[in-house]
Formats: sequence, C-alpha cells, structure tokens
Amino acid sequence: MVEMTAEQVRDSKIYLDWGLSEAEYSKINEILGRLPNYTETGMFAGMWSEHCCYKNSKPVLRRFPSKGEQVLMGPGEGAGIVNIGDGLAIAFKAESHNHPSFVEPYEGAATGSGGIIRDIFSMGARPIAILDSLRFGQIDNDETKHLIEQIVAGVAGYGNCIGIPTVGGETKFDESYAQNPLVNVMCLGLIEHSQIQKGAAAGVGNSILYVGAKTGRDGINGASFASKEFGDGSEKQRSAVQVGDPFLEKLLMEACLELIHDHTDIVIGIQDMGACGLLSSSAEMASKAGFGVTLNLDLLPQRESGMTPYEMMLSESQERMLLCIKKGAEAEALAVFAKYDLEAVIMGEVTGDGQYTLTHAGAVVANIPADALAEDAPVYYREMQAPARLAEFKAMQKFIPEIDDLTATFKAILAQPTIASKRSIYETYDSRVMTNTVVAPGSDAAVVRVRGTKKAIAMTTDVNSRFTYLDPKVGGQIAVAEAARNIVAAGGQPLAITDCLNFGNPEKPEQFYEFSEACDGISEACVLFNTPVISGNVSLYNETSGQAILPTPMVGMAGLIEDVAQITTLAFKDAGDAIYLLGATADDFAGSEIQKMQTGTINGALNFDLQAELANQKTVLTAIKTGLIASAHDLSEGGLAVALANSALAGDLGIDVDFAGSPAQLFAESQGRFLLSVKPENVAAFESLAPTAQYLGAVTADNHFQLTAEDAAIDLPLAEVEAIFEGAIPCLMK
Amino acid sequence: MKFAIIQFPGSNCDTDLLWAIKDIMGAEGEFVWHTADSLAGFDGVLIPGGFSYGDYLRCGAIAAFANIMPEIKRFAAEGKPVFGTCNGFQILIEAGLLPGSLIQNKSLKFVSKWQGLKVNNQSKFSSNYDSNEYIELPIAHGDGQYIADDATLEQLVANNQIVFTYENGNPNGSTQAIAGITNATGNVLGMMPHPERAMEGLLGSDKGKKMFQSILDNFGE
Amino acid sequence: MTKVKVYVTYKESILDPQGQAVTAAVHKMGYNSVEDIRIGKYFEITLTDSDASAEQTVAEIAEKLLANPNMESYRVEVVG
Amino acid sequence: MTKVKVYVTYKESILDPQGQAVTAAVHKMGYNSVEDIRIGKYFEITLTDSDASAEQTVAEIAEKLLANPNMESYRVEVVG
Ligand SMILES: Nc1ncnc2c1ncn2[C@@H]1O[C@H](COP(=O)(O)OP(=O)(O)O)[C@@H](O)[C@H]1O
Ligand SMILES: [Mg+2]
Repeated sequence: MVEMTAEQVRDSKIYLDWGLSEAEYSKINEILGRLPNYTETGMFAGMWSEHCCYKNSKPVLRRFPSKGEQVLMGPGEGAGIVNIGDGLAIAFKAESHNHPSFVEPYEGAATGSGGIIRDIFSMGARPIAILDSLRFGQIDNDETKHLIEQIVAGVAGYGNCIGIPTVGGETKFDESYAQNPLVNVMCLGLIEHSQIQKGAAAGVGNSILYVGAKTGRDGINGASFASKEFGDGSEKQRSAVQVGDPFLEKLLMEACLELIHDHTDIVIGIQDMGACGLLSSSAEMASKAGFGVTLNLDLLPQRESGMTPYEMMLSESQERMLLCIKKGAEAEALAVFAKYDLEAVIMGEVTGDGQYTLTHAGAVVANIPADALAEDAPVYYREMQAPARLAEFKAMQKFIPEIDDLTATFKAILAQPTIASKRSIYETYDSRVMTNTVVAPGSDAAVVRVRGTKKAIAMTTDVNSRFTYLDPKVGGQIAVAEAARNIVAAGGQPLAITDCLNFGNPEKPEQFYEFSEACDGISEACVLFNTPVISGNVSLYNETSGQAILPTPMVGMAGLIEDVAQITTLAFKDAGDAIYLLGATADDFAGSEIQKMQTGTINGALNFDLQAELANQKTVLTAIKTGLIASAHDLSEGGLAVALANSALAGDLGIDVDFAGSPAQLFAESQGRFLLSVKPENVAAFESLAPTAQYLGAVTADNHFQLTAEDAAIDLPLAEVEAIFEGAIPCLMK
Repeated sequence: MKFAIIQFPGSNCDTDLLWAIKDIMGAEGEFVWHTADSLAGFDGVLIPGGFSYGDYLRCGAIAAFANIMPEIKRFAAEGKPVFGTCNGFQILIEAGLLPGSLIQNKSLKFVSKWQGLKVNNQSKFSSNYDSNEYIELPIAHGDGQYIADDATLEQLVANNQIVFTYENGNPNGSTQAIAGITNATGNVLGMMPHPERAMEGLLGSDKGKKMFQSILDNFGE
Repeated sequence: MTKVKVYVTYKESILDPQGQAVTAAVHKMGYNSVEDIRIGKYFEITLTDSDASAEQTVAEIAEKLLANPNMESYRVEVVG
Repeated sequence: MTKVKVYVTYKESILDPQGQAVTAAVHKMGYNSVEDIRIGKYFEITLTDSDASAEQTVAEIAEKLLANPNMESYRVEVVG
C-alpha cells in the first residue's frame, strides 16, 4: 500500500473520517507551519479525540474538587492517590469499556479490566481489589442474555487469572442500556508513599523502554471509535478486536512492581499504553516532563508484518507498558523483564528539543512539538440546554403506589433484576485471592484489610441513573451520598472518589446539560463529604441510533476503617437484637423501583437533603466506632422492605417488625436512611446517641419474615423470601 | 520445618501460602522460582493456586514441564510432603504425581464461594481434624471436576486416599464428590479448596490451620 | 447418520495468547524447529441428516454458535 | 517450512461438559437432527523441519504436552 501524501490527505479530507474537524485540521497546519503528513494527521486525530484529550469534558471536570489533606496525587496521572497513614496510601481509578463490550462482550470486558489494572500498577501500587459496575438492558431477549453472560465472564476471566480479587460492584438493568451496555471497572492498589511513580520522560539521553505484548493491528482508531455514536449494527466493528492476555499482564505487573521496588533509582517514569497506545503514552510522558522524545519504529516488537507507522502508533494492542529508564541502566531493567520471559526493547530516548520525532526505515516519519499533541489539544465549551422533561418532572403530582396485596407486591419487588441477588454473577469472581478480603460481595461496601496495620479499606461503586435522569444535579449528589452511605455502613470514613461519567453525545446541548449538571451535583456533594475526586474517566457518545442511555455518572468511593474490629456488615447477627431505622421516610417514589414496576416508567420530582444525609452518616459512623452497632445496611432501591430482606437473608435470621408508616412507604426510596440492629445491652446508649432512630422490632430465631405496616402484613417463611431473591436472575437468564 | 513455595509464571496464591505457613503457622517458608533445580534444605513443598501459564492448553499442563518438576518428583519419591491446592492440584495431576484428571466444572462456570467439606482424618495431611469433621473452605476454580477410571477410583477408596469430599452440594460435578486426594504412599496431597484462605477468624474461618498443623505434626521431626 | 467436522480458528489479525504460551513452552522443552502454533477448536458433530443437508445444517450452526464472527473463521467438512 | 495439524479429543469414555452444553444449546435452537457434538482442540503448527522429521517432532510434542493421555487422544496430520 502506498501511503497518501500530505497533499492527498488535505484534498481527500480523510481526516474527517478520523474524527478531526476542519477547524482542527487548520489548527494543525498552523502549529506545524506546513501540511501534516498521513502519519502525523492520524496521530493528531487520535490524540485530539475526546477519549484521549477530554476536549468536550475538560471544562466541566476542572470544576471538580480534587484537593484535600488526604490527597497525595490528584487527577492527571494513571490513578489518584490518597494517604491512609502508616506511610501507606491507596491508588484507585475506574475506567469504562462500553463500546468494545457491546461489539465483543467477553474481550471487551476483559481488556477493560486489564487496562485499569495497568493504570494502578503503573503508579507503583500493588492492585488489591477490583469492582465492576455493570448496566444492561432488560433480561427479556437472547442478545441481552448473551451480553450479560459474556461480559461477566470477561470480567471474571481477567481478574481471576491475574489473581486480584473482585470484591464488589453493581449490576442494574434498564432498557436504555440494551444496545449500549456499560462496563465500568474500578481497581484499587496499595502503595508506600516512597514508591509513587509518575508517567514522565525526563532527562536528555534517558532511554525509552517498551515492554509487553507485540504490537498488532488491533484496536486501531479505538479512541476515535469511542468518541462517536453508534449507528445501526453494521457499523459495530471498525477494527480488529483486541484480545486480552491476563497471563501476560500478570507477568508484566510482577516485573514492573519488582523493577519499581527493587530498582527504584533507575525508573524515571512509567505509563501504560491505553487509548492511542504507544502514541499517547510516549507523547504524554514527554510533554508532561517538558522534554522531547525520539522513537525508532524499526525496533518496535510487531506481531504482524508490513505495519505502517500510522498503525504502529495508533494500535491499541493490550498488555504493553512504556518506561523511561536512566541512561546506562538499561541492562539492569532488561534483566528484570527477562526473568519474567517478557519481551522488552529500548526503542528511543529523551531529547531536549521538545519535539516528538519518529523514524521508520531510516526516514523521519513524524516531527511534531510534543506539547502540540498533548497539552495543546483543543478544548470546547459546548452548548447546554435543559431537556424539556426536567421542568415537567418538577411540576408533576406525586406518584403514590397503590398496594392491594402487600405480600404480592413485596415478592414482585424482590424479584426485580435490579433488586434481586447478584450471587450468580459475583460467585464467578474470585473475591478472596490475596487473603485480605474481610467483606466479599453480598453486603454493602466491600472491605479489604491492610496487612501489618489494624486498618482496612472499604470500597463501593454506586449511581442510580433513574435519579440522574429525573434531575441530573440532584442525581449526581445522590450518587456520592449513596456511595458514602455504603462506606459508612461498613464502618468506614469516606476518603475520596473516582468516577466513570457515562453520558450521551456531548455535541447535543441537552446531553451536555445532563453531563455538566450531574458533575456539578457530584462536586457539591464531594465538597460537603470531604471526598475529593482523585481520578476518573469519561465515556460520552453512549448512544445507539440517536437514543442515549440514562445519564450514568458512576461513583467509585474508598473509605478508611481505622480498626478491623469496627468492620460492620448488613447481616443481622443474633435473635433478640433490636432493629432501628435511622432517617426520615416520606412519600418518595419518583424514580423508585416500585414506580418503574407498577407504571413501566419513571417521572416526578426528587426530594433530597444533603445535610440530613451527612448528619445521619455521622451518627452511624460514631455508633459503629463506639461499638453499639451489630449490623448496618444502607437503604437504596426497593426501600425498607428490601433492606430488611437483605439483612435477614444474610444473617439467616427472621424478623418481627412493625413499621409506623404506610404499606407503600415500605418501598419508598427516601435518601439518607440506614437499617441498623443493636444488641439489647446497647439499646439505651444507642437511643441516646440517635434519638431520631425509629424502633422497628426485633431479630427472631423462628425463620419467619414478619413485617407489618398499618393494616397490612407480610408473613413469609425466610426460605421463601430467599428462593425469590436468589432465584430471580438465574431464572430470567435461562 | 522449612517449606518451599513454588512460583510458576501465573501462580497467584503464592503469597497467600507463604503467609499461611510462615506468619500464621510459624514455620519457615521461602519462594522457589520455577527455573530452580534444587530443593536442598527444604522439608516440604507447597504448590500454590493460580493460573500457571495462563492455564492455557490445560490447567497445569505447561507447569508440569517446568525446570523444578524433576526435583519435586524426586522429593516426593523420598516420602517428603508435597501439597498442592487448586492450580497446584492440577499441576500435580498433570505431572503424574497424583492419579486421575481435573476437567472443566460441570456448570462450565468458574465458582468462588465457601464450600462444605467432609474430612477423612486418616491421612498425614488431615490427622488433626476429627473423624468425618465437617468444615467449610473457600473454593475458587473453573476446572475442578475430578474424574478417574473405575480402577483408579477403586484403588483410591481401598487405599483410603480420598481425604476431602464435598458436602452440601457438589460445586463442580466431581466423581464421588472428590475434593482432595493423596498418592498411594500418602505424602502427596492435592485438593481444589483453599485451606490457606481459612487461617483467621477475621477472614471467615481458621479451619485451614488444622491441615497445615497436620503436616507439621506428621512430617516434622 | 452423518459425521461432520468443524474447525474454528482465530482470524490472522487476532492475537492468540494461548498459542503464544504453548509455542514458548515447546521452545523451552527444546523443540526449536517449531516456528508457530495456533490453537483452534475442533468439533465432531453427528447428525441424522443426509450428507447434503447435514453440511447445510452444520454451516448454519457454526455461523450462529460455534464461531464468533468478530474474531474467528470456520471450515466445515463432511466426513460421511 | 512444514505445516502439521494436530487434533486432540476427549476419549470416548469421558463426558465432555462443554460438548454436552453445546449439544443442548443446538437442540434449543431447533436443530434436532444433531445427535452429538464432541469438542476438541485443533493445532496448526509450523516447523522448519522436513516433512518426515516434522511428523516425528510433532508426535512427540503431542504425546508429551498437547494431549493428556489419561483422558485425551490425538491425531497428527502433515499438510506439507
Ligand atoms: N457485578 C458485580 N460484581 C461484584 N459484586 C456485585 C456485582 N453486582 C452486585 N454485587 C454485589 O452485590 C451486593 C449488592 O449490590 P447492590 O444491590 O448494588 O448494593 P447497594 O444497593 O447497597 O449498593 C454488593 O455487595 C455488591 O458488591
Ligand atoms: Mg448498600
């Protein structure tokens, strides 16, 4: 194949196909003072895509609070880092792999996991936990079942093999995700302060080392592909599918961590090759450090023959890392990789001229200011407009569900896929490898202890996108509040968040409004909860044939448990313990599971008090720390009735509860609420600490689920409740 | 006693085993890289779980050809204790140190949960348990279905080589609910469950300790 | 009764991690003349159809179920 | 350069869980003429040996590594 000349690129306007606008192409001409050649044009197209440079989302992301005394490293590197004391810190981040998982669900989910794991160990941190936040369409068709099965298998396949426990996540269903499932994976790592690495290529003459898988033609244009809407199915596939190799990544992880820990002084910088592969990792490393870089593409390990410089630079082959190694110490680094049978080559060096230079077959094929690719990428201030529906929702009459048969309603709610047990999913994940998992999936936040200390880390991912749909800003606040509620229920002090902002096409003013408002809601809550945003990921263009997903800003939060003795789960512990509800219950049914179940749709105005939420969380955390709480569970989808079922089933104990509210309010989704159980000897102390807590009844040993509200009552054998809760998803998947 | 914890590329329960034997049981333990060729100075071998060589081809198949394997075979032939959990069990099978085969779970799915087990305490690896004691240990595997021909099964029973069997459900479809077996001479044990993950109440159970204690009691001097 | 065989292999451009690992293992075992190993799946299908309709049936099954068109190609062979 | 193919299948006596699942899936899709599906592995090996020595080499590799004689059998085919 003969490559186009610079003039042909200009005349054929191929850059439009690659996602560059006319204005952007002109700007490139201006920067270079000449026409960019084919390779250079492709490089700009990749680096200036939303996926790589956040050109549409940057102005909004800048408004996130990202500082705090606990924050050791904020956004901008592979992952953010938070201090947990004892000279230790945690690094965490989440990443989406939505489009690839729709095209090829197993490999899409697997390579998504692989990517975020690399982000964590590239910081020098040892990954210790994975969480997966998944969104699917309704389980009523074979395509969705196939997507669920394969995506879950992909997450499992990668995490299980590499040996990092998958300790939590969430799985929710809504028809808006049918043609656009969401696969968001969060990874958290542990690191000593002194080991923190940066993705920088500094110091003239230092070497650029490539290690890991050979480069193939897979995923070329992946970044610009993720920065476009889907049309119909025929467009699904734009380049070769990326295949994950968790075995190779395991070796890469061990080798990189060994190099960082045992050869600290020779590693100048390290970065994984994610979106735009070799190009973005090398350009960002150079630009960040204020240096230039020159790479010899003839030395690049290649899996296929005849690859062009364009293909080499834009390939998104997995399991590759780029390092900057001190001059003279190359052999020392190569020896470490050789121990793990990894292919590593020195393919370039840091230069002082600030230029990004590529050579291939003896010729210079690209010569661009490094900053132009990274720092100087365009930024757009998109137009926003509130979607008309929002005003309508605010003006609506309150929806109040009618409940003729409380028992039947309860059973039906419990069997809704979003509510029902996710055991059939999380039991395919190894959640205990590394022998630190104290609370595995099935409770609220997951908890992993930190060896050598009394501490533990609590983690969760949350967002209820129905709320963000009804009111993006309040929904964003609720996402943070719910995550914090889960952390607190486990006995943790919320520390910081990461996010995956899954939205529609930002070029549409209504979609951009949702994005911007939801982020501002997240910011407000993060300021109040003192949980800065330390990392995150944006996934826009989640639309198929013009139909956008519900706005889904996934919040991943980590919190610190000071003493493992304070770790609390949702399971009721002993018969005779008193059950309390903390937090006010009102007729809050807008966006609730019961509204969706009864009416098939969601609408109405949200009611949320951020201050009240925070006050309740503080009370619960104090009560846990003073040893007054036997079990704690946050209330979310399905309300009190579902929370009671969760705690009873987890403890394999019955309940006898009399709720002072309407039967419908058993399913209300008022925010800021906790279900707590307290040992009889602690009741007095608890009641004086939490005077507003509502006494509900007692945990029983008779294996009956007895729940009364006004004149209606549920009385079911626990086994029947369990059969419905556990059986719902496996039954739908058949 | 001093234990060698063998590390293959892709092993991922190696640090867990070291933690269990050293930090919890108080014995000596050291990692031994798969390229080594000597076990001199060691009194026992522990083969960890994980995905050696990605579990590509068949679980444990490639690891069975590692440089250290002839030495492990020699070690076993001398009657010294060799223990493999999960992928370690698969490796011992592929290396021919234990009879039978492990194939994909009947459900075709990876399964990770607490699993009930019945312990036969007539082995050097289980003598500290009560007779027929019921315990729960974590399992986490995709290829744990134990199969063997009739002659082998008869011999396993006759020789009292079946040490662990699944109770309250058979998570992978194993023949006779077999979860762990020894070789004929009783000094090599392979099992799918993870005793090294059940060493502390904080993590849910310390029922795995009796297994390691049995090794220390019966093989130590 | 007709026997049909189906061979499913990765397309050329798709990474075959399993094949790579096995190739490396074979080299370690000293078989250095081996250049490359690619691993695929192999199905032996027994049907009650006649030869011609069996081929048709199996091709359909392969297309829909046995091979993943994003990554794999397949070949059907009627043995008789 | 010689190309050799190796086919590895479970022995008759072994119940292949994946083969059973695929057979059931095929029946669900309405292909009721399918009696049985057995799944095996298929290797395409490229060697620098001549034909005869390639067959010998591959047979050795198959015997030692590619098949587990406890449960699998294999067949080697030199393509040339
Ligand atoms: N995809 C998943 N991966 C791992 N764990 C999951 C997944 N989906 C749900 N879980 C687990 O199931 C439990 C219940 O989840 P969820 O209903 O989302 O809890 P909450 O409403 O309290 O956030 C949690 O422990 C969660 O970690
Ligand atoms: Mg919760």
